[in-house]
Amino acid sequence: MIPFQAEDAIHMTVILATLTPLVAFLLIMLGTRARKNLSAGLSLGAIAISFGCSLLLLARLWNVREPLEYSTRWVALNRMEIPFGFLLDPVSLLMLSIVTLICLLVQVYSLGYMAGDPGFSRYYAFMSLFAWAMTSLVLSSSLLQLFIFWELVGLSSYLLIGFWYEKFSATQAGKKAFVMTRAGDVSFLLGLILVLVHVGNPAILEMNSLDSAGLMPSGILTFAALLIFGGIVGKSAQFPLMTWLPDAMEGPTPVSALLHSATMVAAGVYLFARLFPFFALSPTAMGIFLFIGTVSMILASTMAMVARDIKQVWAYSTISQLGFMIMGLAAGGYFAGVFHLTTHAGFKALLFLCSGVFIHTWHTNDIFELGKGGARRLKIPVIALVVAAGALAGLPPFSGFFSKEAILAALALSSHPVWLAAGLLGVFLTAYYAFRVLCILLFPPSAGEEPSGPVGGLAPAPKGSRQEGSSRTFIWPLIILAFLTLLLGFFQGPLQHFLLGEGKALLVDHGEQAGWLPFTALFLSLAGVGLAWAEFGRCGAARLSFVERIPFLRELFSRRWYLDHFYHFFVDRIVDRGFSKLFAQNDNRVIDGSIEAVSRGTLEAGRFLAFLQSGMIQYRLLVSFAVMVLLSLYFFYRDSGGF
Amino acid sequence: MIVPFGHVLMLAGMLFLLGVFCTLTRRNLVMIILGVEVMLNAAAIAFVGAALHWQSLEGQAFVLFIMAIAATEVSVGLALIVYAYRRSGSFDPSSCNLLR
Amino acid sequence: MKWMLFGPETYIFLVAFFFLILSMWRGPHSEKDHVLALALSGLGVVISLACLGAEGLLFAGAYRLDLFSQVFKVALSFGLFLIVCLCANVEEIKRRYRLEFYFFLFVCTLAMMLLVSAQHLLTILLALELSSYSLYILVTLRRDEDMGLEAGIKYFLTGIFASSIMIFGMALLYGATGAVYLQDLAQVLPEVMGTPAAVIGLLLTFGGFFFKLAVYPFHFWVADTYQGAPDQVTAYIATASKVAVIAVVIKLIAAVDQNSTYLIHVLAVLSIASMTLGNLAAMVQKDMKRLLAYSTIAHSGYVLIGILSGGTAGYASAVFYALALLVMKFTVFLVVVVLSPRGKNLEREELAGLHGRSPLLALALMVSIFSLAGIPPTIGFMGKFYVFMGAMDKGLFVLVLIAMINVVVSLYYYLLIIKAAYLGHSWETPPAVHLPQPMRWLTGALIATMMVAGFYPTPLIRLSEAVARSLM
Amino acid sequence: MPGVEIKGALSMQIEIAGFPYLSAILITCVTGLLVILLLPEERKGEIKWVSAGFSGTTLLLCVYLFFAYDKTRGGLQFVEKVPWVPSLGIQYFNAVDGFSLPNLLLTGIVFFTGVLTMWQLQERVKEFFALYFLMVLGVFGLFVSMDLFFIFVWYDVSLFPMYLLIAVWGTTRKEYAAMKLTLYLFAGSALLLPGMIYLYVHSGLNTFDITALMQPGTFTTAQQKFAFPLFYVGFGILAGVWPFHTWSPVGHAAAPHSVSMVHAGVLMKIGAFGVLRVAIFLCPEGWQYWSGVMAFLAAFGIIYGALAGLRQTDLKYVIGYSSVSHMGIVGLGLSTVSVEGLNGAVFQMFAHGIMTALLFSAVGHIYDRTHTKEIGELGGLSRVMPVASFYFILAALAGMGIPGLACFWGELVVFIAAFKVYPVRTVVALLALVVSALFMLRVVQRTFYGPPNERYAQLSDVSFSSGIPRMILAGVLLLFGLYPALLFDVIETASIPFMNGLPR
Repeated sequence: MIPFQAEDAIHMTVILATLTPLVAFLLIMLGTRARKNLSAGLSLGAIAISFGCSLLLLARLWNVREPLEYSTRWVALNRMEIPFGFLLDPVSLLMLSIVTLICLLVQVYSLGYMAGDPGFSRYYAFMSLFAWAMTSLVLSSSLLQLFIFWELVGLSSYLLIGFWYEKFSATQAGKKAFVMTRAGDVSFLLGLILVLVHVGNPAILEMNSLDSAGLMPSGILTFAALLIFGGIVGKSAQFPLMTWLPDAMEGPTPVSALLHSATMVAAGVYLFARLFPFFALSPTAMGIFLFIGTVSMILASTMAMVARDIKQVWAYSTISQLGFMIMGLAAGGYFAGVFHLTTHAGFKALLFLCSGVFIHTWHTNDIFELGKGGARRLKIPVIALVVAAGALAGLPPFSGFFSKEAILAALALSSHPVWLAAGLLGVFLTAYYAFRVLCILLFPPSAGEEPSGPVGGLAPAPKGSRQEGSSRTFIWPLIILAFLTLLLGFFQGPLQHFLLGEGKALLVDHGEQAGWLPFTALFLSLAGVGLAWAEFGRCGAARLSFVERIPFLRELFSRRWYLDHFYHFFVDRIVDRGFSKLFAQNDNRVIDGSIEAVSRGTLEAGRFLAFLQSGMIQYRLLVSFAVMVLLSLYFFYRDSGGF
Repeated sequence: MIVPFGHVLMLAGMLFLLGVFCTLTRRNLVMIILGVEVMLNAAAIAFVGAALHWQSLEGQAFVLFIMAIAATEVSVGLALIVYAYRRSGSFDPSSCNLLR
Repeated sequence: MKWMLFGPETYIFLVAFFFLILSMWRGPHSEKDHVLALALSGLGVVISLACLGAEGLLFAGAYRLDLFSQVFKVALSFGLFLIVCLCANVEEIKRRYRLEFYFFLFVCTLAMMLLVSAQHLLTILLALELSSYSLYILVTLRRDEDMGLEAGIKYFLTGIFASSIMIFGMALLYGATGAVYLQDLAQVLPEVMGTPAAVIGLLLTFGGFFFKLAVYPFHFWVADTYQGAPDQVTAYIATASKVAVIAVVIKLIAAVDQNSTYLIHVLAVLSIASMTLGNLAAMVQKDMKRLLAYSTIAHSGYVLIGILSGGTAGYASAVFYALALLVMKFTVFLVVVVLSPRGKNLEREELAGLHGRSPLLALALMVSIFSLAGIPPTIGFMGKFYVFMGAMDKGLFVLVLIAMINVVVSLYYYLLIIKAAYLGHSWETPPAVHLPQPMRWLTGALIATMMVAGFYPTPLIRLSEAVARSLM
Repeated sequence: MPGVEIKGALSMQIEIAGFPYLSAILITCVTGLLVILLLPEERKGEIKWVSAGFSGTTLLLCVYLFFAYDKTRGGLQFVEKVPWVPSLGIQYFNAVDGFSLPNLLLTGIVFFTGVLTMWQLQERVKEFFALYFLMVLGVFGLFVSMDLFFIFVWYDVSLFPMYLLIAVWGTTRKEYAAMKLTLYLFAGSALLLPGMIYLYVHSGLNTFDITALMQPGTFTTAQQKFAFPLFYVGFGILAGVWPFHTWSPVGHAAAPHSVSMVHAGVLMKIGAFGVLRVAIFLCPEGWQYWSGVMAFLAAFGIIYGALAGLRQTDLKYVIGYSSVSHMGIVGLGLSTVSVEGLNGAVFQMFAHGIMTALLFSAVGHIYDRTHTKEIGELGGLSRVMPVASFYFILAALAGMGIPGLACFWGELVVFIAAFKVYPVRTVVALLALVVSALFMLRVVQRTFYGPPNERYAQLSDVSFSSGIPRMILAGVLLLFGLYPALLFDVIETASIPFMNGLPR
């Protein structure tokens, strides 16, 4: 470990990168809440500095192979030391750049999107808080520190989802998001404690250095890995803790773009990548991760197929893509997972931001209404949307194509072909639902042709708002992201080199890629696109998906496989009306009741005794005498050996 | 001593119990005081017997004082009872039930 | 010279005699009489204090003067003085009896003083009877004749019954041992402790004292008598009279207690019965004096714990407790006397709004009540603590535990009093209580005594220990 | 026989090192009390300023002590020893160590902020502050005392003013609550006193000096096993140990705000501290013997409090149950028989004290404005009083264990320590984290979020001056959340030597 040295330029840069958003947050909270422009300026400036620093770091350390670690003692307890520090290695640097970049873009975008909101300053404060927590999370050098920022990220997510706190559904969604991720976090904490108890100091590098295998029995190791994975499940909204993410779309759209698609939810996958060598020690655990990733991906895709809310579609898609990444990682494709994480951050943020433009313009989330409203007239957002959807569907030359291929290649090498089949199915479904949305938006039915759309179409948006919709703060982030989506795929080679280094292949040998795989995948994507076109795009299409023709499936999918019903049942019936009621009543009836009974009994006894006292004189004398006699008798009893 | 001390005690004890019995059972304030007088006399007999047993005069002195006490008791007690009778017109102890 | 040793008794006797003469000489004159009694009783305190160091034997050893007796004499004369302080306006006693009232008060105090010094069974008996008879009459003096009379009759009947039992017990004791001096008894008793006559005699003898102490099963008179007697008389019974009786019980038990487990068992049972009964019955009382009566029974139970623990520590704790009781009981009665409506008893609910009517009295009530409840830092807590220490030293853990549970139970009704004083809002707000300046000072001094002696009890504990040692 | 002669060679002489800061704290309280008593009732403003002045002085003294304590030396410092009742072995023995110091600081903070929180009080001001000072005097005394007798005395001194404080100035079912609370807590002391005297008698040392009594070998194992539960239950009642916790929600709900603050913030700590200082110090073997039961009760209390809190509809009840849950964490820490456990427990005492004081302070503000604590009647307060809401939400977040706020560290360290010893019980307790998040957020959502209620539309927010107490508390919460080492370093000066001194 290198101790802190003030003159260390890299170190200063790191501190600058993480701390400036915190400073911005504190300044806004303490001083500038009333002055909106200043708040936004502070926040933007901070994140810009942060982004600059991260680029600087990326450039400086592009060729440095050894991870750099800085840490200092923060809390030292008897046998436990909690260090605070930064770990700079390719994954964290890459992630840092993604996070700061998207943060910056989204904050710029928000300038327009959130303009006029009464909580404008608060919004930027929370954004800064998130930026601080996320960057610190990414750079954490120890698992405990990571956990701390993990929680803080969750907090900022809660605050941002419930940003419009007067809206019931928003606060409800925030609560749900926090509690569900909390459930995952508790599992994470348990795993952390387990590691801590056995290994001692949960520095990430040490955990990854494979010595932990020696320190922990393999059973415990698997158990710890699974528990930590619980945190990932919660944060990345994987099965079974997936339903909070669609609800989280109640937050402002830029928040969804930033937190709930590109960065925060990806933190789970990031943690997976971060601890990849550690997880890889337990094949059993990896198998389970693969399963959970697959289930999440398929489930979420099916849900996306029937959703009408544009943000919901992208939310399901996020879950599904995160599941896809986890599949890749769990199958051993370290690079594939991280690469998809990178590309996904770009195109998913783009998808949300584009949708945000539509939503901001027409004030509705319903894709059919947006389509009818004339979404296709907004040229730049539509083009960006097409680019992003193409990436999502895995069409070349967009970035998604390359990363998906990488993951599929990794899956192809996994133990069982079923995973690959599932992956391919996922590719098909993804392409289908992505283009379903696109087709609905771009090819609205002409009048009278609407079979199942909502009654009473939307009035065309006023000119002014459309003007606003294409204002610069909206457009530039879109353009930048679209270019990124276009280009990122071609940087696969350098990235792979950066992440893995030479001769450091992690588990999967990428040389033996099956030749038929890319073509199959591409074919499936195109099939999905074609199906979407056939059902929604072409003239005179029924605008009814094949799923919706089967009532059972439609119900199942649109009700999220009844997961929410289960949770509702669980919370309402078992926790609320079960244990909680039981305990509350236990307090009232059993504990307090018995105390009440004792006190009442005492009081009654007192009443009875007092009544006895008021007897006639001679009874009293009798009692006195009788007691004396009894006491004398006790003497004889005792004397005769009674005691 | 002709009569054994034990017999004297026995007599005293029986007399005492009789006094107690009278005190506890007779529903008449005067009889209660009488019962107590009997108890006192039982004590006096026991003292006399004990004085003889130990060949000391202190027991006799006790008896004298017990007589004095008994006299006081009767005077004070009767004063109270007569007063009470004048107010309530009864000697019944159960009429004393104002305080509770 | 020896007559100087007899100083306080002689003085009190002369004062009593003076009041007797005065009652025949002229009619009552309320205020003058009170000032006179106040001055004379105050002088009594001074004389008792002057005779504090007296030691010796009088009347052929039937009367013993030592630190023990002299301290209690000071306490008694002080108690008398305090009671006389309350007698500025004895509404409940007819004017024409006021002088007799003082006469009996002084006679009773004289008897008590004799009691604490008496060493001969006969002296003890006579002193006890003398004090009892004075009290029988004092109780009956109440203006509300039905109440006073009934209280008097009940007190009297229970009293004579108990005293005849005691006399019979003394006869048995005398028969079994042949000893009448306490010091002789102490020597002879161990040999005959196994015989029924001695043990039963002892038990029955204690009966008379238990009656005075208000210990179960001779406690029945307490509630009625307290309720029916004039407030000042009740206060006297509860404070000065109790102190003397505690002293004599300590003395008796110190003389006869030869670590007999039987005696300890009996005392423990009576102690538990007294506290439990007293505390439980007190919970449902509405009349303040009746409530305090039951609380007295409970306190007698606590004192018994100290007495039965034995040893210097045990007796010292009992002495401490007696002195503490004197102060705290008196303070409560001071409040009760001041607040009592004319000719009637004070109900608990009538305390309502006291904090507004007289903050000082409310504070005095609160401190004394907390002291009675045994909550630190008051003298009452220290007393309980001290008593429990002695008991624990004897290994009586369960007894201490039961006593503590009783303390919690008692807290309930004590808190109700405080609640009434501090919370209750009476419908028509009674006028503010006017307290003369000297009474204010007295009240303040009492509060200070209870707090200071509770927080820094060392001098008082030293005194109690010295007293207890002089007994052994 | 006690009281006859002094056995052993215990030094019974005056021993005061330097300026008696600890007595100065107590004397400040007493002086404040007397000054308040002497001021006439009508001069409410002066009474408040006097209270603020004296409580501020104690706070400064506490802060000074906290930083003046020599961490490298550790052990007992600022010792003041004066023989009090020599024949009974009672000493006026004050000292602080790493365990009491955080609590002392906590008391100072909560005391001062509590006075400021009650600034709006108009009814019977003089009596209120007099009783309040008396209560806090007891708390201070207990934390600094090293003499068993005085610990008991201070314990009761801190409790009995509570009756009037709740019964006179309280709100919901105040008389019932006051009576219940007082009897409950004194029932605890009914176990303490016998236990205390039991130890005194069996030590044979004729002293109540804890440092003398805690020497190994003073008590046999059987005696320790016997005495420990007495103290554990006796003090545990005050610490809200399940199943003796039901006084806590009722009492907290009924008490006036600053009393709730002191009560939940400090008095419950007295209970836990008593368990530590008396039960654990004097009966370490009993501690080890009973620790499993302690852990069970604590773990169950944690989840129980959280779940039972879920159904409450009164803001203060909710906080009361959360206190039960949080104090369970302290209990869990104490039950681990390890340095970490003690560290975490003491840290959690401090953190919970500040947090819950902040919660009550915020609720106090809301109640003063809206005159209701029913969650159902509130709603949308964020719009009307953003600052007040902010403080409440901050404290609620601390209660959920969000990192960056002090409670997180206490919980984390306790859970880590407990997991090593009682994995299953810890897992059960950890589930409560989810539940407590659920119920805290539920309260926040229903009270502060949602459309603003017209009834409260024209209510004023916290002004700067009346926000001071909350600002202090929030600041402390953040300070120790961001730099917990400040506190942990102090605690460790006590916990490590103590655990090292234990016979294993």
